Amino acid sequence: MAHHNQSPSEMVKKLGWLHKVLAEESDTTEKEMTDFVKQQEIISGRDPEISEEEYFINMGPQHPSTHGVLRLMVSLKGEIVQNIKPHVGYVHRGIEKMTEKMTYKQIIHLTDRLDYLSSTINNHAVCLAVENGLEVEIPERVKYVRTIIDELIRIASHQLWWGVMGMDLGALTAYFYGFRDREKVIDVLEKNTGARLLHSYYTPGGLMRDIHADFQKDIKEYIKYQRNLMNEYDDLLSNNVIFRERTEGLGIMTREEAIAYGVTGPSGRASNFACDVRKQHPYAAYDKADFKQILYTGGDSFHRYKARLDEIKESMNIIEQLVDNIPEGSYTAKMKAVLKLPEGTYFQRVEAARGELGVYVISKGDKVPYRMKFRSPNLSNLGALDKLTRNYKIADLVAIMSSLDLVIPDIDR
Amino acid sequence: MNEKYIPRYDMTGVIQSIHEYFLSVMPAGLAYVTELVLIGILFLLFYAVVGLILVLAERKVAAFFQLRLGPYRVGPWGVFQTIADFIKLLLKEILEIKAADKFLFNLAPFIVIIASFMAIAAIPFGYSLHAIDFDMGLFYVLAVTSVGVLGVLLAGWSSNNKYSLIGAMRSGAQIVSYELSIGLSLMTIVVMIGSLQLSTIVQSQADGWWIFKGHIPAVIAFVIFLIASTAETNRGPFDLAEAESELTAGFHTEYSGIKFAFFFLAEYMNMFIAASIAATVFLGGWMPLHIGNLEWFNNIMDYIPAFVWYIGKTAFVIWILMWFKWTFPRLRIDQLLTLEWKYLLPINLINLVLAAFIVLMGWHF
Amino acid sequence: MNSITNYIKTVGKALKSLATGMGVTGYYFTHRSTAITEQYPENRATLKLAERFKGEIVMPHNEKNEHRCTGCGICETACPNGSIEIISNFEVIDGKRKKVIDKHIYHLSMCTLCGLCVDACPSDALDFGGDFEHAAFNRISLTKILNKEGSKLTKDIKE
Amino acid sequence: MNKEQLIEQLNARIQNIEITEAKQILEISTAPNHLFNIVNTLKTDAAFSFDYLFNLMGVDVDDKLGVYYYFESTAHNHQLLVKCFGISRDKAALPSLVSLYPGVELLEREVFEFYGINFEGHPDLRNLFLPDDWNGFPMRKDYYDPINIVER
Repeated sequence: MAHHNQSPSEMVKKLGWLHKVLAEESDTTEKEMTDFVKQQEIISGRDPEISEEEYFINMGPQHPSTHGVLRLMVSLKGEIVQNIKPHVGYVHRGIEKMTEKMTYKQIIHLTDRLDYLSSTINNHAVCLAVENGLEVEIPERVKYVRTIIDELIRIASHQLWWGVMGMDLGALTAYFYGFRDREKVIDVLEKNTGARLLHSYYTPGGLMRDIHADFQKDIKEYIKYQRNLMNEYDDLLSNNVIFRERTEGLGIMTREEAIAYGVTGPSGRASNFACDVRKQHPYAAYDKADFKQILYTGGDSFHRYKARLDEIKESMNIIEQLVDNIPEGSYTAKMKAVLKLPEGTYFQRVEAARGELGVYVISKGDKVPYRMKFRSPNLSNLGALDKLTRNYKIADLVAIMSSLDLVIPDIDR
Repeated sequence: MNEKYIPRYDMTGVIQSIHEYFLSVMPAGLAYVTELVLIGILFLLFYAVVGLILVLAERKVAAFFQLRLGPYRVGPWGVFQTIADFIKLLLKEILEIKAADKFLFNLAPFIVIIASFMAIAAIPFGYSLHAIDFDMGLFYVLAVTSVGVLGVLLAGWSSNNKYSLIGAMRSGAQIVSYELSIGLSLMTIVVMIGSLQLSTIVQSQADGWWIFKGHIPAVIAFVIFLIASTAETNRGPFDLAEAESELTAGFHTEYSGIKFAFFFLAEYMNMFIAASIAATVFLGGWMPLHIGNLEWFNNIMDYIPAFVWYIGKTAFVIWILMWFKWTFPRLRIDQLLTLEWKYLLPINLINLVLAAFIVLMGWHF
Repeated sequence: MNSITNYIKTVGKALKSLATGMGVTGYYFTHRSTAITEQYPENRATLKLAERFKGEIVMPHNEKNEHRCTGCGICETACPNGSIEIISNFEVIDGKRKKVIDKHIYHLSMCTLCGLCVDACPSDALDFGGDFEHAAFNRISLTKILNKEGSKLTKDIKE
Repeated sequence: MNKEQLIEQLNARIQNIEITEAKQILEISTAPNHLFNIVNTLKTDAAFSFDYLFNLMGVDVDDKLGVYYYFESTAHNHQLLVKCFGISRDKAALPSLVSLYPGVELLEREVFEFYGINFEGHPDLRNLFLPDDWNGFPMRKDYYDPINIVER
């Protein structure tokens, strides 16, 4: 596409319409009007070469269903999606560049802000990568607590997604029910970590502080509460005929496609891609718990939905197995004040709520990493969106995007 | 049919005396004009009040379904919330879209609101308490309410916004198909009554509402009418024209201030009209609830004024429509049409035949 | 015939699923005690914050207006955002020249509440406070001086 | 398949690579002109079947621009790191892997804008996160921007 080589500022200079708009309101002549419309079309990415029936709309950066500042340039024919070009970067903060100036302990708080809905899992990835490099043995207690908190965050994240998925499909009530239950998990976490969203609870070698005295009791109460409500989720959405019609058989992704596009997490597992890092490359205390990898063969929006709901149940299973067996001991390993990773490349993959999160560190032996890279699950999932939504209606685009559960700050980093 | 049922609170005398008073102080022509203006003002007031109440009710009902309290700050229990909202909308800047078709853009909200306004004229609020009693009242209401979609189409087209256009086109397809279901489901009852006059329809239910004495066809017709009227009024789960998560606000994306308020108000008034039709045709209009020969019960029911019965029934139907909206996900446009053409229409036709058969055999009361 | 029964079954199933959904919402409509709204500014009196809640960084002072900050600057280096600045003086106490903080400046506007300063402090001088209502009309009021006017270093800190 | 067998297989089937064994993962490095064929073999050869590219990461190590490719085989559950450095810093270019792994389209765009590595054969190579008129390649070690980067 030719216009992509044109920078926006160049385009504005060329036609100068912005100055006109900003200047005093003059009588609009017909020519100015057509110029204006033409300009709109150029900005919205319309190619003069394409057929008359096809047109572009911009979904986002402010759009209710993009959940943040994602912009999709959607090419439509009637209501049928022809192709999608994602535009990202509106909240790019350069976290990878910032890490090159920060010590490993300081990096933790940045990772909170990647996928903010699974913040402790991001913390966990960095901690494990650093611990790998330093070859420290961390106490069993830390492993257990980290696993439990990660699963709690996963439940919270999936509950938010559940509500939002309902909202995207027009069932606003589901949104409130999802948030009601999420609040309970967040309360448990807040009591323990002191924060509701951005926890910064892990530190290389252990935890910031020991678990709260009520931690186990609260969790058991919460799980008892939540188990009763899973039926309600099914009644309200999963079994609803309209919901089924809107999701079943739409946006089908085969296993091969999922692997080729690197679609991981529940979205990938709904396509029968066994990509659960917790199972494939166990870390923390996941090898101590007996759980199954949720796999579906459908690969459509509904199975991605189902996979997430089942994951909530599976997470509760994991927590239940571990919560009573948290071993006594120190909440942190003996760590040096200044952490220096030996020279080399290290990486750690963890299962974040939306897929495989990877932390890749190249160290030159300094107290700061030479290069740090976060493998964002959402960026890979976004890459598959164009493929999934072709020839579906614009309403399906919303449903499919919702079933992929994108979090934009994680894409932008 | 039975002889006319006259409720305990008969408004005919009052209206008659007002009419006579006007005739006594001015010439007949002027008296009629004055009465028309008075009724117009009365309806405008009614319109505004119902609009405000319904918006508040929607917010409260939605909140109750969603584990919330709803508006709570403006006045006790937030009862003045919508008035505050309305003032805000009045004060808001009316945005002009440069690339819009200005005339149609400004015209659209009026078409929408006038369509709903015209429909109220024929609605019987009580015994002889209606502005005009056409002998084809039901047909008139159906015809007038479907003019509203013209406003929606114009709004979407003239905004020069792609989201609006998609919304408007959806709305067009939706209303054209759901008109059928509304008409046919009402026809099921009309077959039993034998009249399109709304006052006759109400009178025919003196000995029992059609939903009870119309057997199964009436119940099926009622359910279909509820579904179709939800679609007709562009409300969830059929709110595709404004589908918030897909089209941001659909056909009224570019409207602001009072023009947006017109669309907003018209949506609620359309809902009110749809609910009134349902109440009039299926639930006995202003007729009190009577149970067979239970004299004492019937007497108590008769004490409640007809107008209250009417509003109560309408409110009940509106509540059901709200319940729909706050429970279900939205349909997709092709599913919406599938629902109409593959499910509602065939069921409706069979239902109509069934009703006709019942009438033929004289099985209805 | 089979297709007709299927048709009726589909309709029946659909209606049943819709009724179930309406049952759920209907239940909450009629059970008002399940409402989860919190009337925030009014419920300040009953608002319960978690004891570990990370609202802001504070420097606890005891009743004699003494704090525990030696002005070593470890928190300043530990902070990833540069939200702590320490201005210290040298004073002569008991014939020894000692470092004493003049101002412990904390920029709340830059703080991410990661807790590294609290964790790093060797003399436990810093802690998390529960205040979360930080809204202000100008940014200057978000810059706080943590040590109180005229406060001193407590005696029970080992150098 | 364990590491030793993988090394054996790599030696037997693929030329022009250098195998180094690191702590976590087997690493091979190769030159840009061999990269596409090597990755193609790695993906299609049943002995390797590295069908899942789980990370692609641009690097600027020792004054050389390059890309690290992390592969995993979902069939054999083994992993491999392929390092490939461009020939020169000014005109760094690598073959695009989009035809083999469609999911790397966005990832290669990211590397392109941050490191200025040109991916030959990429269908739509332009900036992903940064504005179109951004000058310079921010993740390069010699990038200097006094306005947007605050040094402490």
